[in-house]
Amino acid sequence: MKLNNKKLSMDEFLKIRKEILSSYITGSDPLLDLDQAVEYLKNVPNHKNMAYVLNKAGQEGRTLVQPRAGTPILKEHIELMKYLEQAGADLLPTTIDSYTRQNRYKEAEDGIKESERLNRALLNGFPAVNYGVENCRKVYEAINVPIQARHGTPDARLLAEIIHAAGWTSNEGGGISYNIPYAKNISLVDSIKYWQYCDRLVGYYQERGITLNREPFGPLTGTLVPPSISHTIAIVEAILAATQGVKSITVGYGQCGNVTQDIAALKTLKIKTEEYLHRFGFKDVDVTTVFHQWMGGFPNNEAEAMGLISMSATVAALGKATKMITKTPYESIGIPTKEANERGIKASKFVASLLKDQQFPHSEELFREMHQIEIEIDSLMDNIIKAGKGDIASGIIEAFKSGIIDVPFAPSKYNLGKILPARDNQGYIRILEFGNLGFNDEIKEFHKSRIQERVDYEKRTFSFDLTVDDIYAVSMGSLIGRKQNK
Amino acid sequence: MKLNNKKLSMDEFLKIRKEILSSYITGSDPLLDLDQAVEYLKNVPNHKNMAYVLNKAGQEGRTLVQPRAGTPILKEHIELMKYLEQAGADLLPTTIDSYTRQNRYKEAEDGIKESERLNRALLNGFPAVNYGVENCRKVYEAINVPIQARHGTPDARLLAEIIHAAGWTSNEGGGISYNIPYAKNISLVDSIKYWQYCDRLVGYYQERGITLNREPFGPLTGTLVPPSISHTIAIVEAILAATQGVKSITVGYGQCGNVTQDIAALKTLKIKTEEYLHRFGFKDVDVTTVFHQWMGGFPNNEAEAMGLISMSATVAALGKATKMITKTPYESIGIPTKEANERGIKASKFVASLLKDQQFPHSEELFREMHQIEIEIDSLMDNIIKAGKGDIASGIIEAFKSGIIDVPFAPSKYNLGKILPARDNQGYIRILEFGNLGFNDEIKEFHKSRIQERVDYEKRTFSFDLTVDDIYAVSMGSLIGRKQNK
Amino acid sequence: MNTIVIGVIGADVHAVGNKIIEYTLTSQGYNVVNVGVLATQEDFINAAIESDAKMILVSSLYGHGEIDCRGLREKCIEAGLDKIILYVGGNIVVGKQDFKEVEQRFLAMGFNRVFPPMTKIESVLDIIKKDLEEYGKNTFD
Amino acid sequence: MNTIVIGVIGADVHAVGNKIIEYTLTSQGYNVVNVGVLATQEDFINAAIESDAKMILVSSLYGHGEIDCRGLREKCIEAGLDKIILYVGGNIVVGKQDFKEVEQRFLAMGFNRVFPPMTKIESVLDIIKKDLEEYGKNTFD
Ligand code: B12
Ligand code: B12
Repeated sequence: MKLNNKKLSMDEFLKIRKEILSSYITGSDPLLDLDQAVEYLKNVPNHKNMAYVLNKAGQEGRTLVQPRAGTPILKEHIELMKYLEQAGADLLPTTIDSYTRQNRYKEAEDGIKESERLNRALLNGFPAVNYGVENCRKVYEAINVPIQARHGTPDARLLAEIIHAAGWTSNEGGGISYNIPYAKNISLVDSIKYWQYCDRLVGYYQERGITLNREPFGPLTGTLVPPSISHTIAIVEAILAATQGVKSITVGYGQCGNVTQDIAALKTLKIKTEEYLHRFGFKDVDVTTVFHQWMGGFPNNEAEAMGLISMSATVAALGKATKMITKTPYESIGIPTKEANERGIKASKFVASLLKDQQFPHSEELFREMHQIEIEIDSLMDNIIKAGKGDIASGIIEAFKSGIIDVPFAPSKYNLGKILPARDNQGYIRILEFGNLGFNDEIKEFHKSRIQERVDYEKRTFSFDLTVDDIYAVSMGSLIGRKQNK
Repeated sequence: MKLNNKKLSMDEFLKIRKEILSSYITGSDPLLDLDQAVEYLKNVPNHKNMAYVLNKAGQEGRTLVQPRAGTPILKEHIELMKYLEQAGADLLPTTIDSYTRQNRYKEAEDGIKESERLNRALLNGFPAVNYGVENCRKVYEAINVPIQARHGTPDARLLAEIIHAAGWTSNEGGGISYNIPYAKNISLVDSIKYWQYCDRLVGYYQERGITLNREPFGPLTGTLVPPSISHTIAIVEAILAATQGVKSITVGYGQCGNVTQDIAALKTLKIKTEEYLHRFGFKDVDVTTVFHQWMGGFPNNEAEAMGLISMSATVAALGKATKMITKTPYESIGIPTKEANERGIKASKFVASLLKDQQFPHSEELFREMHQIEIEIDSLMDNIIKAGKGDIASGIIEAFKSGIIDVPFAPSKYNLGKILPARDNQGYIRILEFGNLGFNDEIKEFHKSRIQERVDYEKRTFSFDLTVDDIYAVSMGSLIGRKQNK
Repeated sequence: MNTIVIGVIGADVHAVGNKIIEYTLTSQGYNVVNVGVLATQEDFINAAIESDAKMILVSSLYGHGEIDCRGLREKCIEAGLDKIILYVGGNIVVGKQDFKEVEQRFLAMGFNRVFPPMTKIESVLDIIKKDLEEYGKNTFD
Repeated sequence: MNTIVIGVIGADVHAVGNKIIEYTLTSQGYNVVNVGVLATQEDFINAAIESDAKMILVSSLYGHGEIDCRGLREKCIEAGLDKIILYVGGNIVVGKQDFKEVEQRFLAMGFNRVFPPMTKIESVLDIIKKDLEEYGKNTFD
């Protein structure tokens, strides 16, 4: 079946649904009956509904705080969630383990058992599919803020069914953003279809008066991704979602480290997403933003990590992100303890609260960078739309195939993997090698000249070395991987 | 003897010196012989000379990191200094205990003994006068970066003699900034005279080719001090110091919390200090700046404190302060352990290093605030100069007496204590009650209207309540003490 | 109207909390006599005698509290203030110490109540009221 | 030219370190065979057999390393790779655990060297060189 950007009919939806629910034992739970699920979701109060809470924060110009967390043993996961709520999390996550993300429910089951036996976590998250609706509801019921599934699952259809029916009012991901950085062999056509289904499920509930939130995963590989590339993917996923009836979308972005570029990115993310949604005919979608604290390699020292976290929070707050995803002082080591997670939350929330009445002032430099990001997005979007002959779904497939859009360091073979990013002399992320990226010559010239400035300054050559040095730089305390730093 | 701003003659200087050295036993140390001291200081290498290191950082646009620390037992103090250097401090302090600050050397002596007996610190700093030159040299020799005395001593003449002769290349303080916030009954005429002496001592060394650094204490009471007031005092102290022959001056400022106001303050601090030094005929003074991380009440939670510290560091770095004084996660509790101090250093240094190639962009809002601070300084300086009939020393005395210049919350009876600060609706520090402050009507109108905006927004009244709420606010996680927060 | 003497003991100049305590207790209707910062034990005692105070509220922020407060209770008794209620609060010792221990040390010195860092004056108004109501039930010697 | 097989084991997609390891070892003159992310034990073993490799350098970042690595040594032996040197590194277990213990667990599984988080590939080049020089001195069974 060819892929295109059309709303799944009710028949198609229900037909796929049947298959999905029978793909694993927890899919046969009667609680997955749609009428029952609607009934349950109708009782979710506003303060536990992600769409409502984010929309309100967006209107008030506040920046909410959400950690990442998930652990395999149910009882402990519930404790963890309560603890993080207590610590000040405005929104809760549940990070799903990596076997579930690859639909390897059998291995996840083993992981649960082993973890219980050894009484230590052998899975890196909460295997929600294995636990099923009833147990997921226990998590939802134990807490007083909205909860969201956060994962990296190309085929999250069963997961989406289970978590929404359990009262989890948001699902992170998308056919592109949960494939390209998270898979190697899964075709983009497939993953986009899978996510059309996830979005359609949200649309189904929307038709019954229940607004659930969807959040494309902004940071992608978290490694030197230029804002225009991740923004373009977020915009495409927002359009795909809106097409299936989603009305509350949170577009995301991972901190790049140059403060002005980050704030320009946050502002253009909202502006351009709304602009393209309007262009595609979606005028009643609530768009909010999420800022991911530094997504690349972290420093090892815990105080330094706290410095980085709080500096990220400063940028998120001044840039008026609707929410930020917090990191922890253990980031470079491993999954954090709940206490370490708490420290990331508390520091971030303190900064956000302190800066709530302030904004990053408008400046020429900011406008220049916003303009730059905007023309890059337009260039990419034009090429994508052209490639799909007007259909954004087939357009993005073609664009990935030919490298019109290309994500640095992505593991997927459906990503061309030809572009190389590097920082310029002020630490802005620019592009060194374009591959077939859908940038016009003027934009390419701009990028080249900015990197040239740095190369001249450091008296070194244009090469992959720049990229490697920049990848290591932050974990070693610099933003730019200067030659003399070695 | 009447006070005026004139360089002490060599005779006067040596006459006072004799008295000073005989005021306490450690003053009679032969190492205090000026020729010997000059010889010793000549051997201080550049990398251990505060003036050199700051000047270099200033030229490179880097922001150095300096903690506060001092403990009464010599051996432990040396360990502490080495530890903090190891932790990454670019510059070292030695915080002097409060008895020494009040010249109560007998009580300091008891404090040393008691501390040694109980093996825990009963003094809040290092009693350098009691220890004398030889021991202070041990501290200097144990480390590889510049070291500075930091205190709060109205009469620091003996202290200055001892620390400089021991190779400590900088002394914090000033006749105003180490009196008004640090004393109750000591006359300003006296303390300015005492500090003319301290400056003259530095001038003496300067004449022999040794550049030492002097640093007026910028934050004053650390509590809602409007930038123009602390800047004006810093400028006056810079002029007083330059008059005695000081050539390396670091003017300081305590973070107020509104990012734009802080950056505007940092920029105008350097600009206006240089401008007035030039006007007064001092064209060869190196002016650098120091940013004090939040000087008011801190949050109790350590992660929140780390958030505040790192947010402060972000502002210092983007504002291109030459150095920043770091706080620690124990700030609200008590003198930090060395490990807690290390955490403040590491987080701050990480942020400074990450942002070293970036600046806060120029913007209208920034320029507007810079302009505001500048006209306020000019208004205050005009009035001070007028009050002194051209002599800045007698001018500042008159200005304090009449309240032309007035420091909020200062304990000194030589400060009128009539002004009340409060935040406006964006968190800028403004003035609610002017007393006799030397502001023209236009400036007063501006302040009132900005606070009015907040008062209207919060539907409350113009009163001391605003100030009280703002004092508590940061320690409770807000910048502005909003009415509804209670 | 009950009188309370407040002040900051020793070589301590932390004036902000002191001004807020004065403001807060005054608005609660107490007669507040503020000996200010850099106050000696004698300053507190003389003010208490002159104003017939029932309570002395000592602040110490800068860390030397332990040295500065020793003997205050004894001097009060000598001066005939045998019923006076003594409070101490602020950051009364150097550094972060186990508060239980610190409390014991100050109770042993004769203070009636000892408060940990960050105890806002607003949060102890009830206790002050209650203790003043019970003033006189105990004499200290 | 010595051949080293590298890859990221299990359901793990962390690709960045893997690309850097490939780049670094290649510029050191090794013949690098990269089985990429999401690699199974069989992927590593087949690549090692085909390329006649002397070393397998397993990365695991996402935390499931302990489950994913079990049995690798045994399978190598079964496949006739009885001399192959096995390294593992990255963030090989879930969370912050005592590294000494973690190392023991992986040594017991038959790895020759186990590296803690944040060990940059650049910092182990000497060890790799030395171990390759001594290749063949040990057989594992
Ligand atoms: C970027 C990143 C991502 C990106 C990866 C993009 C991509 N496809 O590559 C994204 C966002 C997709 C991601 C996803 C996930 N991640 Co991740 N991720 C990171 C992060 C921040 C940086 C990794 C990185 O690229 N570093 C830079 C490279 C150059 O360094 P490196 O990978 O460490 O490799 C070097 C060394 O380790 C060493 N090395 C590596 N292997 C070996 C082997 C040997 C023998 C030797 C000697 C040396 C060696 O050499 C390499 C080059 O110098 C780390 C935390 C950190 N380090 O700060 C977390 C981290 C690895 N991720 C983690 C987790 C849990 C996940 C997720 C499960 C959850 C989530 N956050 O969504 C998913 C897992 C998906 C999956 N199935 O694998 C955890 C692992 C926890 C644990 N082990 O306890 C970490 C540690 C973060 C944390 N503290 O929670 N992640
Ligand atoms: C502002 C400040 C200063 C200003 C003070 C200006 C002035 N003249 O007032 C300046 C910069 C001058 C200063 C100087 C010094 N300070 Co100071 N300062 C602070 C700071 C940051 C805030 C204090 C404050 O104003 N808080 C706001 C007010 C409203 O709160 P408060 O003072 O705590 O008072 C409230 C409560 O404590 C309580 N309370 C107070 N007393 C009592 C008594 C009773 C009975 C009760 C029930 C309640 C109560 O009610 C008050 C109102 O709600 C604190 C740390 C902190 N708290 O974050 C350090 C702090 C108090 N300072 C400290 C030190 C060491 C010094 C110096 C020695 C060194 C230095 N930094 O230069 C000098 C000492 C000078 C001297 N001789 O006293 C230490 C004390 C350490 C310790 N005890 O172990 C602290 C804790 C910082 C630290 N962690 O090192 N400081």
